[in-house]
Amino acid sequence: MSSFSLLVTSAPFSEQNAYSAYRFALAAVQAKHTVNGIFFYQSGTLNGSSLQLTPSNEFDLYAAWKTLASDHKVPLMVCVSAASKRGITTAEDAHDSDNPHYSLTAPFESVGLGELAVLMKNSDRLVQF
Amino acid sequence: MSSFSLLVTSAPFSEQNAYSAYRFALAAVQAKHTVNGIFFYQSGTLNGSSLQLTPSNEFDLYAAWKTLASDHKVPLMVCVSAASKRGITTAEDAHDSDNPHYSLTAPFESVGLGELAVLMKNSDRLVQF
Amino acid sequence: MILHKLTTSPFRDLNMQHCLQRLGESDGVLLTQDAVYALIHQDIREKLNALSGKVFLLEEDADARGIEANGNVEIIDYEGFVELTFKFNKVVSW
Amino acid sequence: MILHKLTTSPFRDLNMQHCLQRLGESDGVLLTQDAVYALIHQDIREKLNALSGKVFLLEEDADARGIEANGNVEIIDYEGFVELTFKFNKVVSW
Amino acid sequence: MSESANTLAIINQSAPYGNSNGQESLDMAMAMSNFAQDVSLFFIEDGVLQLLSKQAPENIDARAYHKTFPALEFYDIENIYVCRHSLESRGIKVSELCIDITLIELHELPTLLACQQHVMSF
Amino acid sequence: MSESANTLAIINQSAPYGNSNGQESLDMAMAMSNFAQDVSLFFIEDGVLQLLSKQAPENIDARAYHKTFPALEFYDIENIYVCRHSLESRGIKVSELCIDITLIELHELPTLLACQQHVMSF
Repeated sequence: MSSFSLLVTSAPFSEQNAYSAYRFALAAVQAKHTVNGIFFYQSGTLNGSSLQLTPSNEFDLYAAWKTLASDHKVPLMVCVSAASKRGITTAEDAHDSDNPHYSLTAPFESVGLGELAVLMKNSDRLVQF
Repeated sequence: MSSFSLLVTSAPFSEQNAYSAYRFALAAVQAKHTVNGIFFYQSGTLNGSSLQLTPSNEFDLYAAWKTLASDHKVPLMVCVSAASKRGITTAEDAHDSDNPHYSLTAPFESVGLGELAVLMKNSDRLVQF
Repeated sequence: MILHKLTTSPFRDLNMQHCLQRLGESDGVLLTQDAVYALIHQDIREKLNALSGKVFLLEEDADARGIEANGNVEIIDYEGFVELTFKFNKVVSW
Repeated sequence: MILHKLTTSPFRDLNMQHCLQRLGESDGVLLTQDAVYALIHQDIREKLNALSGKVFLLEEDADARGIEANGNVEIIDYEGFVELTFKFNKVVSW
Repeated sequence: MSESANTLAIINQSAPYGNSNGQESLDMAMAMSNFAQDVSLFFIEDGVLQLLSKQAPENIDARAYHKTFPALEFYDIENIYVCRHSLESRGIKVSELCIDITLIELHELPTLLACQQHVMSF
Repeated sequence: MSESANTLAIINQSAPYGNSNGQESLDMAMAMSNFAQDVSLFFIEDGVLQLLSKQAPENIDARAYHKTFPALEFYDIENIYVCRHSLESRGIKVSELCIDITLIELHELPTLLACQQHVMSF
């Protein structure tokens, strides 16, 4: 079987791209391929916000990402620099900026772009959404 | 003098629209016009995130919105339904959803679309960004 | 008497063409953000030149991108943009 | 051997035209999201029909929008989309 | 024509699903009508695709918001204009749309907008 | 041509400032090069506008990131390809660009991408 990395650069809900990436990742793991990781960059980092309150009549993409991560051990990596300028911040960011609040929690991880380089090195295909 | 309402539907940083709206609003108040309010809808609600950490070498639009509000008494209104699904949540949302964290704080206010109807009724011009 | 505000590049999308197809006789066109690249788009520039006196260019956005006014385009700054909204009856954003 | 993934409507932007101008001989085109509307765009549809056997349509996105396959377009679902990335050497997203 | 007070035109030019414009425009229209705005809807360019009867967005877990269009009359939103040119260039017949609409020509858009107080675009 | 390991092509097709693609693409290119990826940059369509020498983004409080392009050689990013057709259709001369580049024809893009392991697009 083969291995993928996905690069998600679009915001959830406002555009379909992030949802399409989720469907692709799900189809890949169901076909017994390995998804080495999903890397969120640019507006894609907004997928990592734990504060999203999805209306009950809409698809909850945040919950779907979390289920994908736990069921199939797919790492969800959020680019720290792209995220923090968009208000996607970790407990550590909150501490450093004296803000009691933050929005990024597990299973989403805050990482540097170097992690993407590692993902790509070990993947047969990179697909961007 | 005349009065404006602005409708901002675009995310900060990722697109220029929100910045353009800020510049327009500033020019309007400097010319002694009244800006009845700036209404944030769709991805524009992301402008209201108090968690944004702008790098020191980039323009801090969030700080600029706050200064505009305090210097010129311009209301900054964020559509509650468009905001909460995007992770722009208030203390009340946090309480209701048992999440200790939230992202929307004063001077940004969480309001319903009815407030936009009131703004428009009292404004000579509506300009969308 | 509508002011049509454009923000995207005519090399990338068809917004400007869709707008120009529906322009009223007394309407105006304001080029902002990436729409200032209309002035280096041969076909669009010709269409805009035919609208003498009704095309406005936002100076800050044009200067940022290194685009110079040509033809009969009127240059305005943000202050002029604010005033322009009163020369027309309403603003439509494309 | 590049798979070109398209996501936007050819009625709205020029992505698809820019992609088709640069297509390699053994490349393929995958229509996803609003790019499925290419099949009701007369000019683009003709160009795609000339690429017999190299054009793929994502079923879920087409069904959602009520667009039916025509010409020589091959219909695939998400599972087929995953496999398709291995029939080509890499994927370029427009 | 002169403007009437509390009138709002909403121009829809986006295809459904690829982005959230269509759905959030409809939310806006219904809310504004509830708050005493006299709302007219314009569907031009890819916006006409929102009105197709034969859509099945459950395939991509999207809301079937097009099913709400027939209810707009109960929100007192009765002026629904569709660009004939946009339908024709997409090979769409009026009978394929999910509601009764008024066809307009390209040049009628600015004329009809003239009598509106404010305009939004999605 | 066959792919070389750890090669990455980044295609830039967006104009600067209207969105953040250009700036975040450059951040990506420099980071990937730091992490031992062999990065090639392609500028096509509106992407070529990022390379104009005469830009003054301080007018809109945007970062003058085009001033970083001449430093790319110190990041070992030396393959910078620009689409001749895209320059010509915008009336731009090579002498107006802020760095030395290699001109390519439309059909050369797929050929040059063939030897790259992965491709990103901004």
